[in-house]
This record gives sequence, C-alpha cells and structure tokens, in this order.
Amino acid sequence: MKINMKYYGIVAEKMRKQAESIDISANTVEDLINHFSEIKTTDYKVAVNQDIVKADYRLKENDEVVFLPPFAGG
Amino acid sequence: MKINMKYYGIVAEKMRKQAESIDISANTVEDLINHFSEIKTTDYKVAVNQDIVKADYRLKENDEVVFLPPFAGG
Amino acid sequence: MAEVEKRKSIFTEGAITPQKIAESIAHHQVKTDIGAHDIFLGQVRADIIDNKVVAGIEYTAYEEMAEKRIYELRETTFEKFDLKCLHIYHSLGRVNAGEICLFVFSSSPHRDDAMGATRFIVEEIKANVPIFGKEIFEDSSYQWKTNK
Amino acid sequence: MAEVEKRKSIFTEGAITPQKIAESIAHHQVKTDIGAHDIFLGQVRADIIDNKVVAGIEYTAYEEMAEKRIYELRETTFEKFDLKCLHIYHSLGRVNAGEICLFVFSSSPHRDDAMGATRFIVEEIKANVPIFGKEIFEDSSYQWKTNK
Repeated sequence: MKINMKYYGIVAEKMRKQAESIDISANTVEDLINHFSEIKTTDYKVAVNQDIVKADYRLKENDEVVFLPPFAGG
Repeated sequence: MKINMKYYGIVAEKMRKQAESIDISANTVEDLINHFSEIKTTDYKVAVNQDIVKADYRLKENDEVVFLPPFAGG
Repeated sequence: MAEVEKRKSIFTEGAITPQKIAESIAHHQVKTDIGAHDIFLGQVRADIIDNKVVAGIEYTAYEEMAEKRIYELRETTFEKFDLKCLHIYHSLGRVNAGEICLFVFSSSPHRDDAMGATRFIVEEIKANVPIFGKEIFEDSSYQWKTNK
Repeated sequence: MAEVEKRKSIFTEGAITPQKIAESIAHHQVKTDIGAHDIFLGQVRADIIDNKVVAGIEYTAYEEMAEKRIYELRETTFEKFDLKCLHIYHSLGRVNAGEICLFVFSSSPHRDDAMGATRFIVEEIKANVPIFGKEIFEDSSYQWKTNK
C-alpha cells in the first residue's frame, strides 16, 4: 500500500528527510509505526490526512501520514 | 467652613461652573449635599480629597469636595 | 519585580493613534525577557440612540483623582501579576467614532499574566477612575455616557 | 454575524513588525460598530537554558494541517463570541529574541467578547496547531521547543 509520509521538526531531523512516498504492508497506524525505528524514542502524535488519529486507525491507499512532534507555536 | 468644590460632567453643566470655593455651615457630607438643590435628581458619588466617602463623612476646613457623576472611561 | 514607572500622566489630548501604539510595541523589542504582550484598545462606537448616530465622545476627567487611582492600580497590578511593563493611556477632549480612546498594554514573560493584567486594568478603569464622557450626535445634540 | 474571511494564510515569513500591527489597527477605524479590540503578541524570549542564551527561534509548520485547524478555529470563535473582525498571523522561519512571532487581533462591539476570543485563540494555537520551533542559542547549537 502506498503511503505519503511528511516529516517535520525533530522527526524530519531523525528521518533525515522531509517527505517520501513509501510502499508498505500495514493495516493500521500501529503497524506503520513499527517500521519507524528512527523515532522510537521521540514524542509524537500521528495525523492522517491532517487529522489526529489513534493507533488503531485503518490506513487506506494514498493516505498522508505525519508524525507530529510537540507543538511550539505562539 | 471653607470648602473647595469642583464640578465635572453633568454636574458642572447643572451647576453652570467648574469650580468654586464656598463658605458653608456643614458638619458632614450629608449637610453639604442639602445645599445643592441643582443636582437633586442627578446620580453621583461624593469624593473628598480624591477619595470616595459616605454621607456621614465629617468635613474639615479646606476639604476638596467633588460630586462625581457616572464614569464613562474606556 | 519590574520597576513601577514614575507618575507619568495617563492622559493624552484627542485620539490615540495607531502610530503611537506601533512605537510603544517597537520599544519593547529590547526587552528580551518578555514573552507575551496583551493590548486592549477602546474604540468609540457610532451607536444609534433614538435614531441619532454618535459622531464622537468628548472626554473630561477629575484628573488629580484619576491619576491617583491609576497610580494605585499600577501598584496593585504589579503585585497581582508577573509583569515587566505596563502602559495605560486615555484620551481627553474629542475622540471621533472609529478612533481609539483607551490603550492598555501589559507585557510579561508569560501569557496568563499579560492577559490577566490587561483585563483587570480595563475593568478597574471603567468602574473606578473618574473619567466622564459626552456622547455627541451627528446633529450636535448630546447625552452623558454611563459605563455599564 | 460578521463575515468569516476566506482562507487567507496565517503564515508570514520572519518576524511580525510593529508597523504591520499599526496598519492592521488603522484599517479598523472605518468599522464604527467596533468598541473593543484585544491584541495578543507572542515575543521570542532570550531564555537562558544550561547557561546558553536563546538568540532566536526558527519556525516550521505542517502548513496544510495548520491552515485547516485555523480555519475551523475561526469558525468556532465566531460562533462562541460576538466578533466583527478576527486576524491571526504566525511567523515561519527565523525570529530573533525580542521580535514578534504571533499576532492575534479580535474586535467586537464589547470588551468581554474581544478579550475572551483572543484568549481562546491563543490557547488553541499553542495546543492544537502543528507549528514547530527550533530554539537556536547564541553559539549556534539548538534544541526543539515544546509548548507547556
């Protein structure tokens, strides 16, 4: 399944890139997370198509997934 | 007893002046008020020497008395 | 605690200009311990009362008492809130509808104190500072304004 | 109810200038149904962390999501408060200590709504809008900022 990943802040730093499309075998967000050992120790929330979701969220082809590090606006 | 009166807003309008010194026989603010028939129907608080006081406040020679109409700052 | 300014008058003749507000903001950029500013601006409304439109307000004040109240209010505000700076200005004389008559500017390391202080000061000014206002209608008639 | 503005970006490159704030205030003088403006400004602090001084913050954002959150936030704010105008700007890129990175400007006939709306928006932005900040120290080292 094709997933469009975007990376920001400390997550982008650890991933050493800002975006990529990946082809991955994953049913849920939790499955996907298991492929990202780079950010295992990082604090983040997950957004799919710009909404924050839980670990059991079921992914679809072409979803946009972002691991959101802590917010710092203001 | 000499009292220094100052008038502002609608009180100045009704008194047709902005300040005057008066020589009056009055022990308390209440006694003083009884001499001011011009503002009998007006809503006001009384300040003596820049502090708001009650009707039983005892006046002293040279006190500065102001009948304060409603505030409109801001 | 930040220094409480000396007894500088809060009163300014006529409307408070956006330029004055910008200058006041710019002056704070050297104060790098500030994280949050909260600014309240009171603007004269063109209210319609009995089919007449308010064109402006003419402000007067019992100035000695007003300055005394503001001085005490500044001291109380610095005690209640963690502030670095506090500026308060109010117009005297004529201010037209759409123009600014009150400018309260609180600056703090943190947002809670800046916003709390501004709110506290605005309420206190409305309730306890002897400023009077004559609402002048477009036909030059008027009525005395009363804060609610 | 006032018109909710079309989807204008909240993001601006670099610091927000006092001049921009003054222009924004000046534009409201034709809106004579406004009686109260409340403005919040977030300013970058020169915090000292482990003996190093913050020289500036470099902001990035997940812009599509941030704009969507702000759009929804504007709609909620206009439902909760009686507002005539609402402007929100946040910096992207480098903002030095002492410079302004957030500008929230609420205008209402009455002070309660203006002040309540500004506070509501500031809290929401800090908690729910995906903006990220790298605190850069004077020696060019850095750490990632986290809102509390």
